[in-house]
Amino acid sequence: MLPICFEWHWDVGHFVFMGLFYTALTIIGAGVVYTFMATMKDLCSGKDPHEHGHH
Amino acid sequence: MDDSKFWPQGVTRCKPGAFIAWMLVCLGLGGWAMLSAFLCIYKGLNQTNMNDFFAFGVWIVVDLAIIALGAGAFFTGFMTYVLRRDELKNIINAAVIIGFICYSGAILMLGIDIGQPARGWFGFWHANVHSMLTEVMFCITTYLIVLIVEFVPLVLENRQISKVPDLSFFAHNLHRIMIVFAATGTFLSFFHQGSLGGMYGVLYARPFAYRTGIVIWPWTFFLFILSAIASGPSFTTLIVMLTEKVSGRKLTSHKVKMMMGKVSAYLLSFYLVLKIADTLYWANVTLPKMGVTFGELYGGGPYGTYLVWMELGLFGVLPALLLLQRRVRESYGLLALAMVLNCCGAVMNRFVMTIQPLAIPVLPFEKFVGYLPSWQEWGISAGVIAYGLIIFSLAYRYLPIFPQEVELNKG
Amino acid sequence: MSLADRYSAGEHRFGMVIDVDKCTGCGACTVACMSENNVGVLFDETDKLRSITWMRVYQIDNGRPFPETQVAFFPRPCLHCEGSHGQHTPCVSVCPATATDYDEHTGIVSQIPTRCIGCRYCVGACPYHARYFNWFDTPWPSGLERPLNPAVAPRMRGVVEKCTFCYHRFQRAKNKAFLSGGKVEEMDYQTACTEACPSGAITFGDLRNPNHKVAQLAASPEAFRLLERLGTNNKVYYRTSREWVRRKADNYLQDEKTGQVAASQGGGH
Amino acid sequence: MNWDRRAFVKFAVGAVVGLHASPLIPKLMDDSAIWTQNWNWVPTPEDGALAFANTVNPATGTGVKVRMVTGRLKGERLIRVEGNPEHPTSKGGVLPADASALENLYFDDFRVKTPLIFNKDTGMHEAVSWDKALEVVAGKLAELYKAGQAHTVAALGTEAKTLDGELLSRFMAALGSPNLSFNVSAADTLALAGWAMAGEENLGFDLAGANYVISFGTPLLEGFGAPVAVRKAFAGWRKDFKHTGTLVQVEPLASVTASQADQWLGCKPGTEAAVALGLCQVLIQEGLYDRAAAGAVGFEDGDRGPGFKTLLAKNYSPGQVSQISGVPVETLIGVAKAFAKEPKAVAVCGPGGGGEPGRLLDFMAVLALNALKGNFGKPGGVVVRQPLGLKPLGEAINHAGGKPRLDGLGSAKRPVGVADHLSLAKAALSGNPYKVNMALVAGGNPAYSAPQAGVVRDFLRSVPFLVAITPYLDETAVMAQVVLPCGTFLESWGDSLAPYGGAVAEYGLHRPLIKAYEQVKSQGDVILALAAKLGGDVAKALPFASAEAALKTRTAGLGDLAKLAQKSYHVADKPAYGSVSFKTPSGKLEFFSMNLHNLAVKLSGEGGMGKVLKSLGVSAEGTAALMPHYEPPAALAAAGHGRLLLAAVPSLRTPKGDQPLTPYMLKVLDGETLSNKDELVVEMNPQTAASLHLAEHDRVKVTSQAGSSDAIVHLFAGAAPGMVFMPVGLGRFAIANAYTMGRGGNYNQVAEATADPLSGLPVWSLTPVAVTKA
Repeated sequence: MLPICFEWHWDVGHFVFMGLFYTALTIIGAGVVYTFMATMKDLCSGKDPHEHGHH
Repeated sequence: MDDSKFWPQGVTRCKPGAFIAWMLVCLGLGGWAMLSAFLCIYKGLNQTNMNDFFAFGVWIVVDLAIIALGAGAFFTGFMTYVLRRDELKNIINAAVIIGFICYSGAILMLGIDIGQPARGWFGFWHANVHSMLTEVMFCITTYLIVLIVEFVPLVLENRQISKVPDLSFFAHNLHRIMIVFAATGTFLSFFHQGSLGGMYGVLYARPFAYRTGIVIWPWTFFLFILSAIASGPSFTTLIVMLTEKVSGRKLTSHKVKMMMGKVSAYLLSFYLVLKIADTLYWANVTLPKMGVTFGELYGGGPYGTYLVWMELGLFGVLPALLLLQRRVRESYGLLALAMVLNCCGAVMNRFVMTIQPLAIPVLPFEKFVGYLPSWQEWGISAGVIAYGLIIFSLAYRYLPIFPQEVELNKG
Repeated sequence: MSLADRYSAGEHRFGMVIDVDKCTGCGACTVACMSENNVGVLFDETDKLRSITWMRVYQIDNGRPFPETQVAFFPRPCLHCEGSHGQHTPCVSVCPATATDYDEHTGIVSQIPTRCIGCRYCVGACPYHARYFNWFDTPWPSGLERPLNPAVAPRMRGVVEKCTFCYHRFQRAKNKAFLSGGKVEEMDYQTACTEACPSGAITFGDLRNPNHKVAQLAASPEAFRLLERLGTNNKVYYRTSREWVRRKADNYLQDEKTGQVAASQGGGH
Repeated sequence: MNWDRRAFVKFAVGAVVGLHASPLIPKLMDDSAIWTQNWNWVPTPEDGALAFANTVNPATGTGVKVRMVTGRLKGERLIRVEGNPEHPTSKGGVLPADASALENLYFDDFRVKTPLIFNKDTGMHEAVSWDKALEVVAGKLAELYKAGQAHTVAALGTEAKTLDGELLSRFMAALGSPNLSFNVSAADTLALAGWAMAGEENLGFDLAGANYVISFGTPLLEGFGAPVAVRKAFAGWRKDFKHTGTLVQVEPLASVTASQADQWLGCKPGTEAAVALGLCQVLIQEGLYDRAAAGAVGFEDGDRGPGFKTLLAKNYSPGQVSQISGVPVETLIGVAKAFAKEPKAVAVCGPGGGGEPGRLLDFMAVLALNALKGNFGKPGGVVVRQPLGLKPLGEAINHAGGKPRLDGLGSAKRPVGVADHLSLAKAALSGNPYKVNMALVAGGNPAYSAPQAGVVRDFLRSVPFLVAITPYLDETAVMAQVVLPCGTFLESWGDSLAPYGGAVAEYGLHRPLIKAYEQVKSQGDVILALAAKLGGDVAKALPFASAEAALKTRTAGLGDLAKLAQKSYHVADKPAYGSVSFKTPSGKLEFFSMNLHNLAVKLSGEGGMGKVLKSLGVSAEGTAALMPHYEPPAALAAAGHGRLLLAAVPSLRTPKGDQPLTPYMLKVLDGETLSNKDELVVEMNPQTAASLHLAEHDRVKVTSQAGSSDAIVHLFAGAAPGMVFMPVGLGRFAIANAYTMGRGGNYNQVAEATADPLSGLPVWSLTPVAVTKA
């Protein structure tokens, strides 16, 4: 999974596979982090949590 | 005991007593599963009837089947958020929960299915990127994270939980960027559905499973994606219909169901064209090169050619023809029937691709052997279904997953 | 195609030639293998679907009536397939945890039981049933643990194991060669089954080395491999002068002639 | 700082980030990776310095190398038995029995670890000291001796001519009992056949030198002589994919030998000798025989009556033989011509599938075929093995002459042959002329492995005082009042002689390589200790401090014992080729056996010879009676009418006779031998099965007059019609262990032994049985 594992090769397979995997993880992670930040901001701004209504 | 203050706003649910009784039934199944799981982990997989011929058994069939049927989550999400089909918002929540159940259930099962559960993470740490199974493991796990992220705001929308401002904001913010997760999920899911098919297609020393293909992807890669997205929406709709029948309440408009049916119809038809073409090519070109005939592969023991007629005819062409007709989709009953057939087709395909390649010996001097799962295997399989029932029942009771419910049940 | 060209580049390509016309099915190879590699015995060994036999001797017969009946034996170790392009072994390519690997130097398909997660995908991928899953904890009743070979670790339950061409013997031979400053000679590295066979039916060595007997025998027109048509491109050759035995070694369509069909494109993607 | 919600969130986020930055997670993962490898019930073999030692496995005749490792904690242990590439006849090959010998050594459940005495009250064996055990046994012997009942002590050994056999013989002779029996084998029959026709008891077949071999019903590749040596010869005929030797097999089953043979003559059961005689007739009628054979006694007609040539022409024309055996005439003629054409061709006789000694007249027929081929003393022919030059163990003291033998050996009832367990058991059970008061079983397991094991077991059970000297708590030992533990070949001194059929003089020696159990002794040492305890003439007859000392005396002609033991074998370089000087009364080869004739005359006087021969089971009359001829086996007459003929399936996957079935050997049995955990599988021709309304996997009971066994049916087209084939070596019920106990049935329990015409040896290769659905 990491280049420190001995079965790691710097080849196309690993670039594509791990590249896509880490990209996906990054997107998900960034999304979650963004949500956290936005929540913090909303909390600080003192908005009414229920004004958005439901979906 | 009154739990009505936890119910979604403006709806009614069955009496707590009835609900508890229902939960006990599910937990009973769960107990069977727990005992089976304990035996399989404590005593080892000798508790199953799998063996070195049937390295995969009913568990993998169930795994593959529920992952295929759970594909409703990603494809509905894709249509809702990426293709912006807003009417599907009325069913997307149910689709997400079913997807979550299917994927988490499958991972739980796999945890018991592998001989060394404590080493499960080796597949990540020491990943062999050339293995389709590695891709499946990575994608399923990552997609499960996506599903959790999609599921969390639903939980947070519970009437009581949403009173907490932090959580409410959090849920709202997650919803806002749901398209990001839906798109990522679509990508991940698309690939692992394919990789599950690829798992069999790449077995070039197993004539029954092997398929030619394009670049590194055998045709089963694409066929599995198609059959999953063809049956997934049907399955989601069926679960909603089932919930409607059990609860006696209308949950989504029939238009939503018809739309899901239409999606299934087109995808299933497309799938069948390709699947039939693939089968013909495989039987007439791929197999003879290996010295094997189609008749030999479908000639052994209980695995006769009737399986082909069932998989492609009864559970394939028939539901496709039914679903393609507007009249059928308009009828609640016929739509349900066609969708059941469609889902059976997906399950059957996964069964045929898992069990039969292993049952048919490749060495000419080996004999055909049979396999019937042990009660422990059935127990775990039943447990996953019980797990799904519990999660979905709880979700239905306490979470506002059907936006149309209040309106449809007025008066 | 010449023998050496069948395989990818690499220092050695270890392989075997088994003369089916010499094998008398006594099982000495199997027992020698078990004692060399610490393969245990389960309490019910008639269940061949769960019994672990790295070197299994298959009995076949020609199905003819008395007195034209004949039996023959196919001793079957792991065949150490390579696939049509380098290292595309059916099992190695599917293992998610890299618990089995194709050694580029020797052509040996290794198995690391302590790495194996027990998913059994490789078991399903192998058409020869050469891979075995430990369904049980192998019992070593009182006393039977004493003759265990220290060169090979006994396996735990829940992992897959298989023949390794006695790879530890290669390592030992390499160490010996290193210390003495020489090379690993043909007779320095022989598998336990090869040594044990009282009929001398098994020849083992480097298929890439034309001086090795195995390379000479494998080049014979009477030599063939099991399920050659699937394109597993393995390194265990068999030999017989009997047509019916050879026909049992592969799948044929009715009108096809035994042994005259090319390998399919299998494994070619 | 205020511990409000925001602080908590900050703390939680900080903690998560912090944890991920710390080495905790990788450390835990690493630990779990290591933990998954720590299964404390998976043993870890201790490593150490490697060493090798040579020895010879007396049960198989294989020269082996034992690999041992010296660990620091667990000490020295043997880890493998491998072939010894330097051994001249076995050349590095091994059998399953060799490769799994360490299981016999080390499996605690198999072994007798201390002397045991049976306690009547508890019904169990109890461990006692050697002193105590020897005292009890010697006390009982002394008691019988003093009461003049020494002859009522019987001893059952394994092989007469080994060191252990010699020691036992001397012991019994000095004690004063003639009742001593051994395992019988084809070597006994071949010795008799050789004595009758060539005056030579030490014959062998030069298989390695031959390039055309006809095997008459012998399991040539499944347990003939030293099986490894035979297969090394076979390998020579198939060297490097080149076909340099032809093998022809005559027998009624598509066995391994039949299948690997270049030609299989699937004959009717028990008719192999007729085929041999048919080939003789073809050689003569085609003029293809060795003219020197014409000078042999009894070839041409003479004063006594018609000669061999006439009898062949009269009774064994290809047509007649084809009628008897079912082998087509053209096949007979073709094989005979090929046999004649090949310069190095030999016909071999040998044991039957179940290890029985074979029929004397059959062996004589095969020797006659070799004689007509003229291959005596020639490369690739029948050779006389060099004498080994073993020294006797001193002057014999014989007090056994006074009383008649129970089995009647040497009397008119049984003039030739050797003593066997079954005859002893039958006579002893009848109590005529006297009963057995004590029996000593040394090294073997006759209650399981003797022919008609049921009778032998009944006998041993009926003996008031039974002593077993054995490494294993086997079927015999469990019945014994006293069990004395002796070692396997890996832990004791002993020797083995040239295997059956071998072409060269061969001697194997084994010595203690390890002390696996403190109290275990060499079998020879046990006998010597018993003799010392008894004192008197018995001690005088066995004046050795140890088995090693006795071996030193015995092998004085073979050089230094220590060196010989290191090497572990003495094998002549090559067979003794050259013209054979026949030691018959005529000094010539004899088709009409003068040795047999003189014996018959001695017993009866010229007139009554016919009657004597009839009583010995010979139905042929006139000169033919003492010539090689075909006597249909007694079982054939009893077969038919719904009864099948039972025969054994020989296999090297099960051990021979007295050895336990090891877990490894059990493991290599396939579904055609043992099935459904513990069910014996018998093979039948599909037509035969159909006529009995039996289908694949039907459960049946195979019943003979001797006993019965449950089995399941496997249909096999290669089985001769009218027969049922049963594996040997299974059905162990004594050694309590989780692997082999109660698996399958015992062939020896079902097979019925009859006395072979002339030799009187028990033969049990064909038994009429009823096969009924269970």
